[in-house]
Amino acid sequence: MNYLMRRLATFPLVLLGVSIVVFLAIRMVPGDSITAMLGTEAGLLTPQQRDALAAYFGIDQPWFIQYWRWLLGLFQGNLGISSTYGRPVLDVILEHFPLTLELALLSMVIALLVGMPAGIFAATHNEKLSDLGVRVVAMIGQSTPNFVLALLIIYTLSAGFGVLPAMGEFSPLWQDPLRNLGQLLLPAITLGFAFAASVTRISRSAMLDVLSDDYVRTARSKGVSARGVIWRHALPNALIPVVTLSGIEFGYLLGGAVIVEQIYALPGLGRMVLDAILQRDYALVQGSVLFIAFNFMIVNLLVDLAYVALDPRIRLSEH
Amino acid sequence: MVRHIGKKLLTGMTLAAMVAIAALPVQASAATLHMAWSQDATGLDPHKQTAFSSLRLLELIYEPLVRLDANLQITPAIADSWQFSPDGKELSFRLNPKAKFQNGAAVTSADVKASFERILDEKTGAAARANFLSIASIDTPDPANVVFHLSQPDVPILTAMSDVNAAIVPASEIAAGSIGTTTIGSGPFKLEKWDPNSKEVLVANKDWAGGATGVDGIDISVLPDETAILAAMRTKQIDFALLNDPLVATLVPKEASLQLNRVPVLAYHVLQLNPSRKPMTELKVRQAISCAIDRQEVLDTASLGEGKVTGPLTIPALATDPKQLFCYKRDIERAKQLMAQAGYADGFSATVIGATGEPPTAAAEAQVIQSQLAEIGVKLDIKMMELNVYVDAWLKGDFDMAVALNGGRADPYTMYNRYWTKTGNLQKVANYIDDTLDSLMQKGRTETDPAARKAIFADFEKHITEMSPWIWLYTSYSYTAQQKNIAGFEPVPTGSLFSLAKVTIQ
Amino acid sequence: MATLRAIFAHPSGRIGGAIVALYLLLAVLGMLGLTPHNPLTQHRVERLHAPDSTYWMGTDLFGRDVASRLMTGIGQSFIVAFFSVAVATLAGTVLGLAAAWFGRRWDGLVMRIMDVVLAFPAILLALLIVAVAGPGTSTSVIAIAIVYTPIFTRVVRGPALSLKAREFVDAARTFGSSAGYIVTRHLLLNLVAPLTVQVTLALAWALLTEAGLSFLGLGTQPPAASLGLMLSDSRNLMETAPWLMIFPGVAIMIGILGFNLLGDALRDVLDPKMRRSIA
Amino acid sequence: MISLLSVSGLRVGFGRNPQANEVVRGVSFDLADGETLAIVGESGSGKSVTALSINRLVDYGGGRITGGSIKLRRADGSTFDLTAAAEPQLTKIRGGEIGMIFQEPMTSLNPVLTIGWQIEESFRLHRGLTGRRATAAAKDALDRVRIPDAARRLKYTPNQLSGGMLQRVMIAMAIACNPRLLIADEPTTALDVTVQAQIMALLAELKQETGMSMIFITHDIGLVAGIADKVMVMQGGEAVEQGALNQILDDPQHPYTRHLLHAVPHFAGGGATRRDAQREKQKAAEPALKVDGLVVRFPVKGGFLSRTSGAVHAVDGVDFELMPGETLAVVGESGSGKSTTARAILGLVRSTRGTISASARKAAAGQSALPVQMVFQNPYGSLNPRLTVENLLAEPVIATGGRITAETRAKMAALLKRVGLPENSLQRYPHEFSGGQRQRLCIARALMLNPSVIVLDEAVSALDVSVQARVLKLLIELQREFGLAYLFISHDMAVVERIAHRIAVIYAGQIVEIGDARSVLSEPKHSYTKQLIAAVPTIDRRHERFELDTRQVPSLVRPLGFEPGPANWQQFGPDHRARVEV
Repeated sequence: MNYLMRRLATFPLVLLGVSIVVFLAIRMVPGDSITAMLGTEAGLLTPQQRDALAAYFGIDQPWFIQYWRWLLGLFQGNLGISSTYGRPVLDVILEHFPLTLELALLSMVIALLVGMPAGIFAATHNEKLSDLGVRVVAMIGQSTPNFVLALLIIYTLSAGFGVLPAMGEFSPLWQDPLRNLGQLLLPAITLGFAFAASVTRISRSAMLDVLSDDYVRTARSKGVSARGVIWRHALPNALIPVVTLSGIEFGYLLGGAVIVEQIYALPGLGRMVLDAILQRDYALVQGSVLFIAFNFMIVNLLVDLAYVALDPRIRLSEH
Repeated sequence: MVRHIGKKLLTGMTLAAMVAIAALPVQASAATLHMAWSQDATGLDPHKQTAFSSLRLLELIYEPLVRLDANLQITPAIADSWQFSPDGKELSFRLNPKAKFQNGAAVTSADVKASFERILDEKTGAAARANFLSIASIDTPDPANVVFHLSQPDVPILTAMSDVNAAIVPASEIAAGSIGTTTIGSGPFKLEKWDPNSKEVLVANKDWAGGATGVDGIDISVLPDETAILAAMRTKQIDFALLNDPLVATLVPKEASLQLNRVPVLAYHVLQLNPSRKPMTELKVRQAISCAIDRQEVLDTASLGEGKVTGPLTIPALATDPKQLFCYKRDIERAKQLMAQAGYADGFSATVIGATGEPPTAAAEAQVIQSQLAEIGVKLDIKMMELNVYVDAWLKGDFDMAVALNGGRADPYTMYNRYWTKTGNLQKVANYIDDTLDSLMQKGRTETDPAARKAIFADFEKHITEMSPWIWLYTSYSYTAQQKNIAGFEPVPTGSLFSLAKVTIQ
Repeated sequence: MATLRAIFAHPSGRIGGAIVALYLLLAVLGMLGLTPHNPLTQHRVERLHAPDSTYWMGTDLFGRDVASRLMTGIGQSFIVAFFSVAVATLAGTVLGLAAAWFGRRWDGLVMRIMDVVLAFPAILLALLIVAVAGPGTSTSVIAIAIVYTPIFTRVVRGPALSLKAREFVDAARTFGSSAGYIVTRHLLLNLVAPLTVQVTLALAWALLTEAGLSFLGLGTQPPAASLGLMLSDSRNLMETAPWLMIFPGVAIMIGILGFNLLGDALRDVLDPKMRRSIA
Repeated sequence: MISLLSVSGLRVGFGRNPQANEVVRGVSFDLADGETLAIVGESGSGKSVTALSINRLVDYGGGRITGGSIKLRRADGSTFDLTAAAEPQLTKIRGGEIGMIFQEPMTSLNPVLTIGWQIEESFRLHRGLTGRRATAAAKDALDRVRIPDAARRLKYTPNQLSGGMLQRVMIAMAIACNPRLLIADEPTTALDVTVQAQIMALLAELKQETGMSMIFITHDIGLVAGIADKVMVMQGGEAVEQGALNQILDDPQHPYTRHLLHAVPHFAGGGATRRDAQREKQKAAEPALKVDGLVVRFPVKGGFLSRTSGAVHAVDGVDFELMPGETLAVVGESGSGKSTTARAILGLVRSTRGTISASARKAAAGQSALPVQMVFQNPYGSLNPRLTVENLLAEPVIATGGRITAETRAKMAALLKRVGLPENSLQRYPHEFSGGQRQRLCIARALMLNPSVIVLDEAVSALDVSVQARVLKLLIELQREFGLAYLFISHDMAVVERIAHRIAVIYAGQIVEIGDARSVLSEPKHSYTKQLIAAVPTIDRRHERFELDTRQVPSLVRPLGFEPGPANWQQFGPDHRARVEV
C-alpha cells in the first residue's frame, strides 16, 4: 500500500517531464498548424492573415505561456481542443482508445495462448529436435518486420483467396462483436506473431531456469508427476519473466501500433497520434502522448502488483 | 502426439472460421457508394482548406458560383449566367433561383456578398484571398443578382471563382461563426458524419438544384495504405477509390472486375532551382541542368510512364508543344558546354529536398535526377522530409533545389502570378523574376481576347523555360479506380470528384 | 579466447556466428565496392528486371542491381544498428552505473528521466527526433539510441546494484579503494558478460527498428540502400516485382536470426546462472 | 526376507558419457527396518548423489545409473529394483515409500505456494485425500513436527517462516504419508546450531514414533553420533569404510575416517583451546583494537509517509579490547549482530555511536597501511571473478596510493608462497582455484597492507571440514609469524575452540559473556552460552536426547528512542565475566 502510494507519487513528476519534452519537441519541429492546413498555399497569407490564424490555433504566444495555459487547463481536466477534430482532446482520445486497448489485449491473448504452451513444450523437450523447431519458428517470428507480415497477409488473402476482413469503417465491439473481431483478428495476429515469439522464448528459458530449482526437486521427491511438476510447481514460478515481458509489450501496444494500424486502416491511437503530429494538432499530440505515458506507467504498476500476487517473497517496499 | 496434432488442427480450423466470418462481404444498401482514399480531409472550412482531399470532399458539399467542366470550360453552378462589362471592370451574376442551402434557405446575393467579404477579410485567413484582391466592391441589386466591381480588368477572376475555395456559404453561418464546424452548403451531398482520418458519411441532398443524385449516399473510408485499398477493391468492399501512387494504380487494370480512370491533371512535377543560391544564380548553370535532364526518363522511371512531359502551361488549350521549348530534348554535350562556360566545368554539389510520399514519386524523381545530373558533374544530396517540414523549408526558400508537385489552375495567371510577378506572394520561393516575365503576366491578366491571351502565354512559356529558374518535368494522371458496375463517373483535370453526383450503381 | 571457443562449440553460436560473419563479409565487400554491379548505377532499359544470370536478384524501379544494393544495404543497416547500440550501451552503462553507485537521489533522478523516455511512445520519439534533426543515418542512429538507452540503463543498474552488495566490493571498500576503481574494476568488468548478451539482442532489435523507421520514411536517405528502405520501397511493387520484397525481407530475417542465435549462445556461455551445475 | 533397502555395486555417472564421468563408483550397503544409516563425506564424495539415486531424482540432475542395483522391499513384501523402475512407478514410491528432506529449507519449498497446499499435495497424491480432509491431515502433519499454531501456519507462504520452521515443514511433508524410508540430505547444515539441535531431536523422536528407517547424509561426523546406528564414510565416490556407529567412531580402520575424526575440529568442551595466550605477557601493551560502546541501528520505516517508526538495534553497546597476537572469537547465531559488529569496525556500515580505535603497526617501508583488514565468509563472493590474482593482490596497494613495483610483486609472490599457493598463481583467475585456495588468496590479500588486525567473518564456515582444519592451521601460523590480532567471527563452536584465545558470546546485539576461551567453553555462565554449548554435537554424546524448544529469536526492533539499561556484569574469574540475567 505504502509502495503503491510512493509509486503513484512519482507519476506526476514523470508525466510533467513527458509533457515538457513533447511540448518542446513538437514545437521544435519545423512547420506549424497553419502550414499543415494550407500547405504551400500558406505562403499566400498576408501577415495579418497569418496572425489571425495563429490566434485561431492558439499558437500566437511564446511557448512557455502556451505551456502554462495548457497546464492550467490540465488541472481542470481540460486537455484542450483538437484542431483537426474540433472537439475536446480527451473525447477524441477516448474514442480511439477502445480499439487500441482491444487490439493490444487480443494480441496479448494470442501471444500468451500460443507462446506459453510452445515455450513450456520446448523447455520440457530441451535440446531435442522439437525444441529446436519451436525455437527456430520463434526466432523467425521475432525477426519478421510486422509491416512485411501485414502486407503478406493482406496480399495472400485478397489476391489468393479473395477474402479480406472488412476494411474501412470500423465497428466497435459493443455494436457488432463479430464484425469487430473479424476486423481485429488479422491485425492482432500480425502483432501477436512477434509477441508470441518473445513469449515462447522467455517462457522456455524461465521454465528451464525454474525446473532446476530446489523446490522442483522437492516436488519430485514427493512423487509429483512430470505434468504436476510443470503445471503446479514450475509454472507459477516461471510466470514472472513472462508477466514482465507481456507487461512491457502490452504497454508499448497501448501506445498504438502505428504501422499495423496504418496498413489495416484501423482508427487506433497510434495512427491518431501520427496524424496529429503530421497535422500539427498540438493539443492532440500533447494530450495523447501524456495519455499513452500514463497508461504505460499504469501497466508497469500493474505488472509490479502482479509480481506481488505471483510471488509472496517480493516485498515492494524496496524496489 | 496424436492429441497434439488434433489440438493444432482444431486451432487452425477455428482460426480459418474466424477469418471467414470476418471476410463476409459487407451487404450494404445498393444505393450507397463505398469509396476509399488514403489521405483524409484536414478540415471543413471551404475557404481555408487547400489539401487535395479536403477540396474533393468539400466540392461535394459546397458550390461555388461557377464550375469547370472536363474541358476546363466554365459552366453554371450557383450562378445561372454571368457577364463581364465591356471594360472588364464589372462582373455580374444571376443566381439559380432553385439554389438552396442544406438548411432549406435559398441562396441569395447577400450570401454571395458575405462569402466574398469573408474571403477578403484578412482575419479569416482564406486561402484564395490573393485571387480576389481586384474586387473593389460588391453590389446586391436584388436577391437573385450580384455585381462585382473590380479595380482593374481581371479576366482570371472568373476561373478563380470556380474553385471551392470561393464557395458560397450562408451569411447566417458566417455571422454565427460556425463555418468549419457545421457544414451547410448547397451541393449535392450533405455531410452526416466525419471521423477525421477514419471516415466520412455523405447523404444525398434531395433539394439540390442540380437535380437528383445517382446514389443515396457515399461512405468514404480512409485506408492509408494504397495496397490495402486495392486489396479491399478486389474483395468488393470498396466501389470507388482515389489513388495517388502510379505503382498501385497500374495494378488496377489487371483485375477483371475493376476499371481505372485516369485523366491528365493540371498539377505539374517540377524541379525547382533556387536562383538566389550559387551557382544556380548563373543562367548557364540553370540551363545546363535543364539540358542534362531527360524528362521522359524521369517520368518513365518514377511514374512508370504514367503521364506526359510538360512545359509550364498544363492547361491543354494553352499549352505549347514541349518539343519547341528550351532543351526539352536531352543534350548532355550542350549541358557540359554551358557548365564550362559558367565556370563550373568540374560541376558542383547541391542538396535537393523532397517531401516523403507527397507526391509518392518524389523520392524516385529525386533519384533519377540525381543520377542524370551526375553526368555533368553535379553531385546531388537527397533530403526527404516530412511534408510539413518540407513546406516550412520551401516557404522560406531554404533549399538549393526541390522536387515538387505544384497545383495547377485552369487559368495561367491564377496559376503563376504568385511566383512569376514582381509582387507575387511566393516570389521569395521562386527567387527569380525579370521584366519580361512580369509584363507578360500583367498583359495576360487584362487581355480578354482568347487568341491574344494564348500568344502572350506562349511567349511567357518560351521565356521562362529558357531562363530555367525551374525545370518543369511532367504532368501525371489523377487516378480513380472503380468496380465496373459503377457508371457515370467523369474524371476532370482539376481532379474534382463532382461527377460523383451523377454516378449510379448498376 | 575460451569464450570464443565455447561459442563455436555451441550449436546456435556456430550458426549465428556464421551468419553474422557472412553478413559482415558482405557488408565489407559492399563498402569496398566489390559488388557484382555498381549499386547506384541505374540501368535504364532494365528496370524491374526479374532475377537472372546477370542480375542475380533482379533490378529495382531504377534498373539498379538488387544484389549489389543488398550488399551495401546490409552494410548501411549494420552501421545504423552498430552505432545506435553502441551509443545506447555507452549512455546506458554510464547512467546505470551512476544510478546504482550514487543511489538515493541520483538513482531516483536518473531512473525518473529514463521513465520519461520509456513512457514516451518509441515510434513517436523517433518521429520527433527525426523531424527536429532532419532525416539521415546519424539521426536514425540517435533516435534508435535514445529509445534504447533506458533499456540499457535498466540492464546495467539492476546487476550493478547487486554487484555493489557483493563481498568483493565490500572487500575493496575495506582497502579504501576509490569509487572510480570499484566502479570500473568491480562493477563494469563484471557487467561485460550480461552487456554483451544484451548488445547482441539489441542489435537484432535495432535492425528491425531501422526497417520500421524506413517504412515511415524516416531512415536512410535515397539513393543509399538499407534493408529497411529496400523493403519499404518494395511495398507498392510487391505484386509487380516480388523479388524486391523477398530478397531484402529474407536478408533482414536471416540477419536478425543470426544476432538472436549468437545472443542466445552468448547467454548460455557467459551467463553463470544458466551454467550452474545441477549435481 | 531381505532388509528394507539393499544397494549393491551402485555406479552413477553424469553427462553425455556417464561411464567416463562416474561420481559414484560401486557403493553397496543394506538398511534394515527402523535403522539409521549415516553417510559421511566431504563435497564431491558422492554422498548426495548416492542418496538421490535411491529415489532416482538423480535422473533429473543429468545423472545416469550405470551399474548396480537398488532393491527396495515394498510394503507388500515384494522386492523391487529401483534402477529399472519406470517413471510412473517411481512417482508412487517417491513420497509414498521414500521421503526426502534437503539441505536448504529456504529454497526447497515452493515460494509461491502456501505450506498447507504443499503438504496437502502429498496427501492428495498418495492418500487420495481432498478438500477438508486433506487440510485436516496437513494440520496433523504440522502438529506432528511440533509446529505451534499449525492451523494458522498452513496459510503461510515459505517466506513467512524461519529456516528452522521451514525444515520442520519439509520434514512434515516428507513423512506425511508415512514412508518407510526417510532420506535426509544434510538437513541441518544451513541452520544455526541451536536450531540444528532441535531438528536432530525432532528427527530422532519421529523415528521412534514411526519406526521408519533413515539415511542421514552429512559432512559432520560429530553430528552422526547423536542419531546413527550405522555409518558409511565416503570419499571420491567410494565407500571407504562402513560399520556400526561405535565401531566407526571408536575404532576407525581407514585413514580417511581417522582423518575425519581426529584432524578436523570437533568440539571438545574447552579441552582443545590454544595454550599460547598473549594477554598475560603484555599487560601494559596498547590494544591492537579497542571497541567502546559500539551501537549500530537501522531505521525502520513504515506507516503513512514512510516515517521512521523504530530502529533495529543490530548492535547495542558492544565493547572489547583486542591485544596484539590475540584471537578474540565472537560467537553467536544468525541475527545476533556479530557480523554487523565486524562490518562496523571496517566502516562498511555506519555506526550509530561508539568509538573504534586501532593502533597501526609500524608500516613497512614505503607503504602506508590500514591497520584493520578483513576476510569474508564466502570465498566465491569476495574475489572479483574477472580479475587475475595479480590484480586482486594489487588492489589494496593501489587503493592506498601505492604503485606496483618489483618490490610489491616480490611481496605478492612471497605471500602466495606463504599461504601455500602455487608460484604460477599470479596470472590465474579465481575460478581456477578451489574454495580453500581462494580463502588463502583472501588471506594473502588482507596481508598485503601489513595490518595489525584481521577481522575474519565466518572465514572458514563455507569450507569443507578437512580444508577448514588446514586453513585454521595456516591462520595460527600467520598469527605467530606476524603478530596479528584476529577478530574471529563464527557460529561454529568447534572451530572457535581451535583458534580463540578469548571468546565473546553475542546475543541480540549485546555481549552476554566474554572471557578466556577455555573458561567460557568449559564453564559457561550465561544461560544463552549454556544453551549454545549444549547444542553443539560432539562425538562423545551418542544417542543423546535433545529437548525440544520452540522459543523464537527475540525481535531486535525497538521503538524510537529506546535505550537498553546499563549492563551489570558479574566476574567469574581473572578473565571471565557474564551479564547478570534478570
